[in-house]
Amino acid sequence: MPKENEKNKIDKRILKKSLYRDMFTLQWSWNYERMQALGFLWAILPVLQRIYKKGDKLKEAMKRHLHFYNTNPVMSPLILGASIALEEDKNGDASSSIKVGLMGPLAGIGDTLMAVLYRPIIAVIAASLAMGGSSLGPILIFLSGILWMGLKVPLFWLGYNKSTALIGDVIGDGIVKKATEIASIAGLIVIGGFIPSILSRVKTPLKFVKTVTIKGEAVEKAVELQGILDKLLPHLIPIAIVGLSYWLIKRKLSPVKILLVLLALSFITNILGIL
Amino acid sequence: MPKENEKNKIDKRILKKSLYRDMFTLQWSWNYERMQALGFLWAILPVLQRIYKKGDKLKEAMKRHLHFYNTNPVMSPLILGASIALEEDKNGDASSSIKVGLMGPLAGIGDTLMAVLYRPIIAVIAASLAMGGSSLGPILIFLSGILWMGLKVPLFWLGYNKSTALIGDVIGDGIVKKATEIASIAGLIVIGGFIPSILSRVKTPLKFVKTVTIKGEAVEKAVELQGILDKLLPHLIPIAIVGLSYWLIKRKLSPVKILLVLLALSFITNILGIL
Amino acid sequence: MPKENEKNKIDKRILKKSLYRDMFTLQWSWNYERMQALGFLWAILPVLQRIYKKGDKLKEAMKRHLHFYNTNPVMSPLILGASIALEEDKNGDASSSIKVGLMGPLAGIGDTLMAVLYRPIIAVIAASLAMGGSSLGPILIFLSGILWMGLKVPLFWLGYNKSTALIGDVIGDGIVKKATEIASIAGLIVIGGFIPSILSRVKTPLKFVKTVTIKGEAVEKAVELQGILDKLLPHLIPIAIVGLSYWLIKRKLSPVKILLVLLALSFITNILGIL
Amino acid sequence: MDGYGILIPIILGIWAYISIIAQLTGLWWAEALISGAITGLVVGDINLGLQIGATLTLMSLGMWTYGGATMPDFNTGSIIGTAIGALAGAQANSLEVGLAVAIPTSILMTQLDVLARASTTGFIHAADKHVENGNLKGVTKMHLLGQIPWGLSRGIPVFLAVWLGAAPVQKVIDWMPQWFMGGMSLAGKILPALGFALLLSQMDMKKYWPFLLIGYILFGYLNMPIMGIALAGIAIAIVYTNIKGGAANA
Amino acid sequence: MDGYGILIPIILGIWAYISIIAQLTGLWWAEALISGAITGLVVGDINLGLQIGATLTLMSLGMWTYGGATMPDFNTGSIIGTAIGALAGAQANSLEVGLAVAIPTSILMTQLDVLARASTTGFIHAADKHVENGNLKGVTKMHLLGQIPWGLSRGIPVFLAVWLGAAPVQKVIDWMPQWFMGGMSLAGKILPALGFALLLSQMDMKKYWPFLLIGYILFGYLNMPIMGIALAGIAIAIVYTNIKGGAANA
Amino acid sequence: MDGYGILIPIILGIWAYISIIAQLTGLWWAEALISGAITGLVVGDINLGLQIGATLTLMSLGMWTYGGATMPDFNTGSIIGTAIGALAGAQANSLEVGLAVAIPTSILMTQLDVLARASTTGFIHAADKHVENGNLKGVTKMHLLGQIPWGLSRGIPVFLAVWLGAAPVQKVIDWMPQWFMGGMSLAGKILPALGFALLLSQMDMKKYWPFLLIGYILFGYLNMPIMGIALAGIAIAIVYTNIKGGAANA
Ligand SMILES: OC[C@H]1O[C@H](O)[C@@H](O)[C@@H](O)[C@@H]1O
Ligand SMILES: OC[C@H]1O[C@H](O)[C@@H](O)[C@@H](O)[C@@H]1O
Ligand SMILES: OC[C@H]1O[C@H](O)[C@@H](O)[C@@H](O)[C@@H]1O
Repeated sequence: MPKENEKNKIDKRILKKSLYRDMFTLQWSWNYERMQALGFLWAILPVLQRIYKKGDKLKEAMKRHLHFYNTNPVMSPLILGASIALEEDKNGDASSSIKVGLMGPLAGIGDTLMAVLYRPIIAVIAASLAMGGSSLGPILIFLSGILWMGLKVPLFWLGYNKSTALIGDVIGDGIVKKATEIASIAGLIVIGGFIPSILSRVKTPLKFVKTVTIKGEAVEKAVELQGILDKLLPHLIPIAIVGLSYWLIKRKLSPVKILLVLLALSFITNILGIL
Repeated sequence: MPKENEKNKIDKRILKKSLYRDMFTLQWSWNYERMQALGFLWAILPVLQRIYKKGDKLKEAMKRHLHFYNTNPVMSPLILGASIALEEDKNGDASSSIKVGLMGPLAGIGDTLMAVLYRPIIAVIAASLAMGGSSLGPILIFLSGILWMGLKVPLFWLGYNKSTALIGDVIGDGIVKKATEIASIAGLIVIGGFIPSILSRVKTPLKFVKTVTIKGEAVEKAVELQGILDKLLPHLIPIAIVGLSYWLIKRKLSPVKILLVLLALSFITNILGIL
Repeated sequence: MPKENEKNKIDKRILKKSLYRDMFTLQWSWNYERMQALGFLWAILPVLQRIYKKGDKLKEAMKRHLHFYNTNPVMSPLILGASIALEEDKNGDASSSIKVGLMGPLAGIGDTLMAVLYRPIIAVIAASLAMGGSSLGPILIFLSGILWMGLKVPLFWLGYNKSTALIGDVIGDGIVKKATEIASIAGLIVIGGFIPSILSRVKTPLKFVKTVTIKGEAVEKAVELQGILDKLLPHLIPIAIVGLSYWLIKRKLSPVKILLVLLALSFITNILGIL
Repeated sequence: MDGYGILIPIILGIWAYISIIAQLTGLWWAEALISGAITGLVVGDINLGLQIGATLTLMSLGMWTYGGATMPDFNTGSIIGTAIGALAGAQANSLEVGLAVAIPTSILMTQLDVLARASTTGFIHAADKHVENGNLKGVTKMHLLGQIPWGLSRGIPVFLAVWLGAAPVQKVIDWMPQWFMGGMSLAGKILPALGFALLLSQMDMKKYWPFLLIGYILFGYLNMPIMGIALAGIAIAIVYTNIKGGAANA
Repeated sequence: MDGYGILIPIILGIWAYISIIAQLTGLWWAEALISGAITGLVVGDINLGLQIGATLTLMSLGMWTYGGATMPDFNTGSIIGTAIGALAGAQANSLEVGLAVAIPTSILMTQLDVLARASTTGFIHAADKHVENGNLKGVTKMHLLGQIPWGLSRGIPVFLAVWLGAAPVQKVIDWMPQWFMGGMSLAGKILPALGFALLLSQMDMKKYWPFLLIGYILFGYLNMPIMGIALAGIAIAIVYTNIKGGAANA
Repeated sequence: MDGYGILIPIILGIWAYISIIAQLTGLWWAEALISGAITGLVVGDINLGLQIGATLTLMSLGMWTYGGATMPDFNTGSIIGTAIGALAGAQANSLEVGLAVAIPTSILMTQLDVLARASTTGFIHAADKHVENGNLKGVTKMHLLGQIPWGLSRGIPVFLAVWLGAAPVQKVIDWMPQWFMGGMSLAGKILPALGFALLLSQMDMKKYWPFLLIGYILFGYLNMPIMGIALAGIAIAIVYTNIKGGAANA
């Protein structure tokens, strides 16, 4: 599908500059308030300059890209690529909405792929090599990180090219929508299994000691609360804690404050012997 | 959504009368033929009197509400509320169809929630308290019953208000349809798991003793039929019995007759040692 | 739904002839290239002769039915019946497409029903009878085969009648499409479970012996590769082999050549001790 | 002690009557544990009532009158068992005696339950006539009187058994042949099937039967507990209707 | 006994021919158990035939010529094994001898099966020509003659092996190197893969591949037996088409 | 040996600074195993670094800063632990000493991580202003300087701990009350919850929550490994969108 309006077409040098900025510095200015927002803006900045030159248009575009942004770093170039392609077409709104639509699902998918599938396999092998005294251990893990990081490059071009291909179409619709939907569903299913799996060590040690008397005999029986909870709903405590945090976020509490709440919770329940 | 025709609006006193009748007497005249039909009619009677005054209209409405009706008692006020709201609008047909649509699914859901999730947890705790000699046992179970019963009140208002909200809309469509669908699907999935779970004690003790002769040695081997059946289809016998009963219902056999069939089956298979 | 044009209606004698040909000889000329194609053509030949008499029309119809065809033999009459009904209506294209649409799914379903559900049950009983010295064993398996074979007759009429019923409708659409869809989905789910189940004996015996040295102690630890693979993806090796074969088919390699590839693979991996 | 006077049988009979009606109401008064405790209080051995009641309550886990099915009447069994067991008090094996009476009684009561459920049909037919005649009072009366067979089917046997006392009750139970008790006990396990069939017949099975199958697979093949199945049911139902709704609106 | 005359080899060769054709028909005649029994009957040691046949039948559970794949030919193995084993009759270890012959034979026969399946291609090419010429008789002939390679690929080896007798057969088997037998046996396990791939290539994988994945998950991760997977397949397929159909009609 | 000079603390402090920035980049440099090996190299006991690093790496399996959550800082722990452990070299229990320092240090570092993540907020507010003024240089500067708090929050403690040496570090750790260490350790397990909540808040939960439930059921009730859940997620997502898309186009 040939682009009607080729004048915005950005040359590859600028694209690569954008990619490398995202690739190497995305999280340097990470903060609780808007997380990777500034990193993303700095990455896309060369593109915005090329397209909007300067003045209010540029300012507006920059503001747009300073909104909250957070995803798995390896997945970020995919979003950046798509976002750039839409900016090229002066379709700033689509550019924003694809960021918002994809960042959540891809965070879930990317984090899971890395933290539960890829890294543990490497880490177990590397650690057992190292324990055997071999320096191959740290080298293996080092190289695996580079390999993982290397994924950013093809993902960037994938995002850029696929998104470009749809621009003739109704933007934001069709494939973009479908991709977001697939990513959201698969992402949520994975996170749904992931939360109880990662947090499964959060358990209560509480026991009830009950004295049962049948025909004069007094027998002491210890009932573990965790066992009862597990029957009610497996992994109830982790779910409750995530639920609480989610609810606090929806009530517009800042992450730092929620963090303090969780810290307080940890200390109190630990002292009381509840968790 | 304001009601166009407010003249039918029934005052709260009558609504409450209806609720309390359902709440406390729904099943007093329970019978195999139409189960809770008469109980429902008596509950909604004050409303019908208020709307149709007397004469043929009232008679017709009463007949409509004497049709077969059966659901979990705690869920009934939900249906009653919705039904009343539709009668208020003189939409007798919708009032009937919501009864028929919801009573089945809500029976399944209500029975399961109570009999498998809520009551067993209470009952086990209460029984173990009682076995330890504490009178808290029966008191706990008593209070839990009241709590469960108390659900009827909010459920009634939920049914009444939600249903009212849709009356401006196409009745019987939209949300009502969706709610029935969700309830039907969730209800059937639960019942599907529930049937084999509750009836899993119905097993055959039959064994085949086979004399295997290999190279002159005669070895006796007992093969349990239940093991073979389980491989074929788990819980085959319970499913077959429920299937038989269902088929007899569809053949318009009355519940009492089916009950006699099942009794006969129990005695015969027990004497023959089949079950 | 009465047929508008009854003149093509084929008398039962010819239909039966077709059925018996399919029933008893379908696979006599089985070959790697087009599998049961010639068998199917010979089965439907009497019908084609009756409809197209002779000349180019007949020739064309015959060619159409010499295309690749392969399904589970017991399921074949179902397809044949449907195919005949569509030919009766001179709708040769629909006749072809129903063959192509149903043969795959029904192969999967029929093979599974027989090879994993029906036959094993019979075979285990028969074998244990035979091991006990009873000639009932082979007789049981013999009769079970006839019973299975007997399914072909009702399946033929099912296919013929159901298909006829839809002819008034848009052919190839509606129910036919739905049936193909159901068969495809159920078939693929079954095959998806079936592949790893049947091929689960293909495993690697490779072990890594690792010398772990902690605080001077040298401990030998054997790690089984199969265990690692299972954690990565259960049944990875069988899936890879099926995947390879599938890919070769898509690359238009003939089955005989793929077979040679698999043979070579077997010998090499066996000699190297990999599988 | 060999028997009670007339007062205790009457009190327990009335409690049996009341408790089944309250159960119909939706309260949990016909619970073996509650009735056991109350009977124990009345006959002066509350601990015995707690033990028998708790045992029977545990036997009833998961049981319910699904779709109007009959289940063993552990409530009546608990009352009679506790009362008869207490008579054996002196010999200190009151619990064994009590349970030996309570369990068969619970099973035998299924017969009277069936009778009560069937006999109430009269009231609804009468109500039909009153509706035809526009006689609202009559309708009301038929409904409120409907409870009588229910109440009597429990009250009378309790009264009689407690009044007659240990020996005759035991005699009745001993007199039952083995095959009869076995059959009754099996019937107790099988009867919920009818209830489930009735429930299913109230649903649009033609449209939704695959979901029944899904529930069965989750339990039968994956051994998922009911709580998990319920959650799965909710998730699947919502996804299903969302797709249908979304598609229809698209 | 050291060998059979000419009659028994011929009879068994014919049975081998017939049974494979009947198997193609869809009857289950090429079953190790059936052929074992018949061979046993012919050579006068039916019990031996039953034992060998039963053993091989149990080895074949779940095996099938999926999509036209080759599997070990337990039928031929059973005939030859029983016949050779019976020759050892006097020494009373006929079962061991029989199985020692039957199993490698079953595996070796895969080669002839492949040959037969490949050689029949000639018939379909000839049929193409006859169709072009409108020669219906020719078409019929090509189809009916198609069975000959199938039949001969079983009949001849059976005839030869039984006719030559124990010593030469054993020699052939002994002569096979270990790596060859191992490779053949592995091939027997791997070959169904081709059949599955052929089956898959007949389906609309582009549209429906996620369902293949679902089936795999049910078996690979949830260990569901095939029966459960089949039921799940039905439920899912119906729900899927209902939604699509319903939505399309909405 | 009782302490290091000034050089080694500086080198390790710089490595701590660099490694966390590389980690932010997406490289895996802040890995306990890598930092342990490097520290070992620097202080002359590489095997100790490998042992401590490997132990900590195994403790971190599955941990990640999901959604920006804080996790125990095993990297810093590994550096300090190895350096302090090596000081005990002579007494040959360097591994025990090293781990006894490394683990509490990893947990305590969560506090500094939170501090660093919070303090960087200043940079983004400054960037807002620069954007308003069209000052692109300023934006760039704010972004690139953003790393400083990150780096210092690791570099300084490492420098200090290694410079001060074994005794003071041990004193600090011993001085922490039991309830404090316990609470910190529990916090380390609980904090990922915040990350997950943040992730969820980025998704369209109103529309898709049933899928979260499905994932939960697969893990909580069916014990499916994450790999299986991921495959199921893909299959379900594709089927879902196919139906919706198909239906919408129909
Ligand atoms: O199953 C629905 C419903 O059926 C009958 O009406 C009674 O047995 C109720 O207790 C039950 O809840
Ligand atoms: O798999 C479908 C089908 O393929 C081939 O035609 C043969 O192997 C049949 O036995 C089989 O049923
Ligand atoms: O969870 C998504 C994302 O959140 C934060 O930005 C960081 O913790 C990343 O490491 C992580 O991948």
